[in-house]
Amino acid sequence: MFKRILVANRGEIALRVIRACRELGIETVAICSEADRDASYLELADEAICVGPARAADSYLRIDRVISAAEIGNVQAIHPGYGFLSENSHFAEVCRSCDIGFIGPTPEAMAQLGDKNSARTLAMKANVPCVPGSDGLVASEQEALEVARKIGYPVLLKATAGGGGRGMRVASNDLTLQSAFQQAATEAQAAFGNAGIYLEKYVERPRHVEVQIIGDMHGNVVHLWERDCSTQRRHQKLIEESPSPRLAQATREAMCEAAVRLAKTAGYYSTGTVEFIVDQEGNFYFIELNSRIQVEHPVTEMVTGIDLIKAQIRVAAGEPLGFSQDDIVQRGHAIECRINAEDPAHGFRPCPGRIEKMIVPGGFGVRFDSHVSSGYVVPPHYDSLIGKLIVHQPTRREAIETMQRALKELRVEGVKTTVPIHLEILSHSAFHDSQIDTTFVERTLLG
Amino acid sequence: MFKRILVANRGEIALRVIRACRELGIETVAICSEADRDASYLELADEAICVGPARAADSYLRIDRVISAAEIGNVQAIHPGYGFLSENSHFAEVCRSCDIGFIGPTPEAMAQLGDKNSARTLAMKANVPCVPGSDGLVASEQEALEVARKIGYPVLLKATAGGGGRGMRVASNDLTLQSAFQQAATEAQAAFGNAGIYLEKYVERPRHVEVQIIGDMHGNVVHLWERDCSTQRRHQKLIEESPSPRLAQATREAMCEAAVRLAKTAGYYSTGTVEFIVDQEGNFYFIELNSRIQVEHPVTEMVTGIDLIKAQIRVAAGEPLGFSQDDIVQRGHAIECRINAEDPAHGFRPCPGRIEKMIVPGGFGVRFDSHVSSGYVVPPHYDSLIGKLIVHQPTRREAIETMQRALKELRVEGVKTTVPIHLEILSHSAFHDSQIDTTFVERTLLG
Amino acid sequence: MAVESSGDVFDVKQIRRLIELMKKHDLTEIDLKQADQRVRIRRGSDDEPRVVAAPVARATETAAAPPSEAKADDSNHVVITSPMVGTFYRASSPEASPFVKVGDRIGPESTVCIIEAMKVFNEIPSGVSGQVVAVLVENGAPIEFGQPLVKVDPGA
Amino acid sequence: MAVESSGDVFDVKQIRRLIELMKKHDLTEIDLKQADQRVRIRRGSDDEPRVVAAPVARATETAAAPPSEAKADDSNHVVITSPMVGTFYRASSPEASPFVKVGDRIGPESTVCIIEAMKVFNEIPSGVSGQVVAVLVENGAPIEFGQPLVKVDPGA
Repeated sequence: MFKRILVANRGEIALRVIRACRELGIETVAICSEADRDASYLELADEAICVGPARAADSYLRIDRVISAAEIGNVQAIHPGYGFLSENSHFAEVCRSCDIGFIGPTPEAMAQLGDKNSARTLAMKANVPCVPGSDGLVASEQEALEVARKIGYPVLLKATAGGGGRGMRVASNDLTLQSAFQQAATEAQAAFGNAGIYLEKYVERPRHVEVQIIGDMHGNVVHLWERDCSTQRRHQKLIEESPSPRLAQATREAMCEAAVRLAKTAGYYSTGTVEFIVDQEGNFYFIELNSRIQVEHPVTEMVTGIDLIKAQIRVAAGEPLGFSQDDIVQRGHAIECRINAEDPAHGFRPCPGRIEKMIVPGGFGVRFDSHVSSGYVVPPHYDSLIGKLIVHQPTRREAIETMQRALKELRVEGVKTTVPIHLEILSHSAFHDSQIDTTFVERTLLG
Repeated sequence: MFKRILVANRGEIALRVIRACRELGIETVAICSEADRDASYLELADEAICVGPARAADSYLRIDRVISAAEIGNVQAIHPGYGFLSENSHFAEVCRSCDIGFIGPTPEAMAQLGDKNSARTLAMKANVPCVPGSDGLVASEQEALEVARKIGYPVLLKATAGGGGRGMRVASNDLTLQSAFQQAATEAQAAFGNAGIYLEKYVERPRHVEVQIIGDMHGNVVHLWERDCSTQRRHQKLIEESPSPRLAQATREAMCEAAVRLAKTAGYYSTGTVEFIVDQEGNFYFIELNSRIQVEHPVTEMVTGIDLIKAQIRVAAGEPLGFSQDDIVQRGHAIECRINAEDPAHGFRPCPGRIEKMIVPGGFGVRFDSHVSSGYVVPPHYDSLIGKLIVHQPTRREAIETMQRALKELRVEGVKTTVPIHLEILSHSAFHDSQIDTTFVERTLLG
Repeated sequence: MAVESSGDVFDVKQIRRLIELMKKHDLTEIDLKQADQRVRIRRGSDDEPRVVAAPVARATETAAAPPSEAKADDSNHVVITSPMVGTFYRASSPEASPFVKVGDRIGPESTVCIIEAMKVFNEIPSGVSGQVVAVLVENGAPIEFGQPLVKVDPGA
Repeated sequence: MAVESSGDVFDVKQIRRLIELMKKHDLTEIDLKQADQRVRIRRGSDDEPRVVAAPVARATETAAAPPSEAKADDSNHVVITSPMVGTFYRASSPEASPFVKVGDRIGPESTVCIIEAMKVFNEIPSGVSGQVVAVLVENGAPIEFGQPLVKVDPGA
């Protein structure tokens, strides 16, 4: 097992890793930017090394400085957390070339899964359902029509070089497809200098369901069941829960097995998340595999009782998993709300500043993961997550009730938070009835 | 179900009850003394009524004022918490005569179990092992010798009117018994005006193991397994855990069944705790039944996943238990440390005052029940408990590791706390090996 | 809260409340005077040249100056508070006239109200002599321990 | 709490609480008077002449005491900080003499040390001209971003 590791991240996930290490008896070296220098969670690390100024590109994202910190910190491995360098396969390669352990999968697996096309190819090889679509680019309107008729309408036209919704068009019949194809190609050419267009089935009102997996270096891969992250605002997850409500048990099992097949096919170890969308008929389609720990991992920890960060560190040190698929049972229902320093009344704009006072909720079934306490200053340079409130109860209904009372207990003075929107969602009948898809928040609450 | 209840207590247990009620959708009226008027947890109640000055005898213990508060607060029932009026059967009777629900057992069951002699008689009737001893008072030295020879040395002489160790003597053979008998009787006469002495088997280095039970008004009684509270200082519990380590499974089951038998025999409902001592050979003996919720109830909640306060309120409202014995499984290992505002370096003297800053531990497997936050003033009038730190992990070893890291995370500035003694105990090899009895702390750490 | 502003200017709780008001309404200064009591709080940066002596001098002057009639009276009032929890009644029965009303002269033994607690009707004696300035609670209202009931001017 | 309104102006706990309130809420002044008792606290930079009552004057004088000579000089020094994370070397090799030592005159282009990061040896230029007053890091020590390395007196 490692004796000393570098925590190459900040905020709550840095604290989460430090906590796991303290329990495992592993010393930690934290990195920080100048903006985070005074954060109290750094006191829980054995050492803290400032790697640069506030701007992430000059500190947390600087591979050379992070590696230098690992060298002067004399660590055996680096935990990348989420975000920043966590899915940078080049960084994982540099670690390997410097003979520093990377607490994550191999750079090869990361690279392969990080590319949309190769990931899709892998998924098909592993017999994991993907959204039906064209086999690569569609060269002409005529080809688009043929594909669309084959997979059925509505279809989505996407620019191969695209992103952020630009160059995307939905078509629900031949007529709209014909006009959409030209528009999309023109827009893509203008925006990205690449008119390449591909086509896939458009899934209406999908649910976002993801499967937590973990594998070791000895070929064992297991899943830890699913999380439902359909409660989103502009593709940002707000609330995550496990189990996914209204998911047929057969679908749940099929998805989880598909996730494990994919990971095995990719030669994947460490923790990972296989993301799917589920359509209104209960069909599920692979989207991507995130080769890191996720923000919402505690939801899975609550229902399975397994500490994912500890397990992730253990397998990175070469230990076998230590549990088999049969050991992993989903017990009760867990919900997580992301508490962000944002102002829901003003378009969720970030609300950095000094937290004058914070009173944290507690009691039965409540877990609060946060690096923040009274007096903490939320820096304007990073994401606005100031805490994750997680509850665990025997039933979903009780979990909602506990989350509501815990949100009302949480007191944050000095900055605005997302607590009001969470309370609004949790009291909505559609949430109670689990009639949630990824468009719910914008459709119902912010429309 | 109740719509509105009075919380007739203060501090963390008042907050605990308020939390449960908020989840159940029950309104709460809190009482407070003048000393607690500004405590922030009162803001979580729907109403707070000041019932008297700081001194508990003039506020929290004043039955007339508590009942008046219930009347002007327009509540249907009173939750007494622990301590204060919680085991006062007269108070329960007054509630009944005023047609206010009492969230606890019947006054009759309380009275019967509150009296040492009738409780012992009940236990014997229920075939629950009691510490072998004289059948009531021993009239003469000769009789004492006969009983002692029958039950075997060492024996303990106790004043029937006694308390606090006065009038107590241990005798390990006939010779010491003869002199001890006269001394004990003389001392008892002088101290209590009653020379009555009884005799029981002296259990050396006992472990304190208690069984959590709950019953409803429909005759159902179940146990929620045991807690080990052997880590004590001067009969004050410091650390509680579940399961009890090194307890043979057959013994565990026999104790738990005995506890249920006793409760059924007593016509008991609500939550209760049956306390036993376990000798070095694994024999267990009934001590008493506490007819209330206990400080350490969260330990049981963690391993069983059952919210005891909610369950207690439900059965008080006449609802059936809603779970059977088979539903109650002990999962993993839970430990609780009582965080008191006391100074371990100076004989654990209470350390009231203003808590300038408090940072609360969090993360996987950690629960913190506390009414305290930065700026809270610990009043000098009540017990010094400022929080309960509870951890839950798959194994005892992991639970200890999590507790250690959580204790180190907890920051309380302004008052001294019991955190250092907890860290000392948790790092002691005897604690790791579960070689703990009720004399451990004084014998090993404070000697 | 009127209840808790007991008239002790050194009451930190009260000061805290004043500061919250200042912050909420963005006040830079609060200056409260009553008889020989004074509370003055200033906040925020203050760049204007100021003869600091002046306000202080004023303060001392104020203290020495004779306070306004009404306020001066006020500070000398005695507030009778509830010794128990219960329901407040101004009269012995719905038909009867109130025990006291504003302007009445009362002695220490005078009953000022009845508090019903647990079906027992407790007559609350004044404890002071003087003139009733205000009755602070509505008939039939629930009251908690320590709640102000009646204000008396002992000097009148 | 009785503690908080003791009426004793010399109650240190109470004063501490007031000061905390001032700091927390950015107050510049609190002035409390009651009968013959008075508590007045002012804080923050204040360049104005202060003619106030005796105890207050004493308090403010202390706060405004001029800094010592040494410290004034100190503030004119320029501290060269590390632009990266790595290992600090005073010389280009174990045998070579240090790039700079105390007393040396240096220019902006002068190399003051080498920082090794990821096997690359980076020469760190001074950036200022002046006289080296202190070398703040031991040879071979690990250094973080922004860590002070060398102190220079640009006026010397």
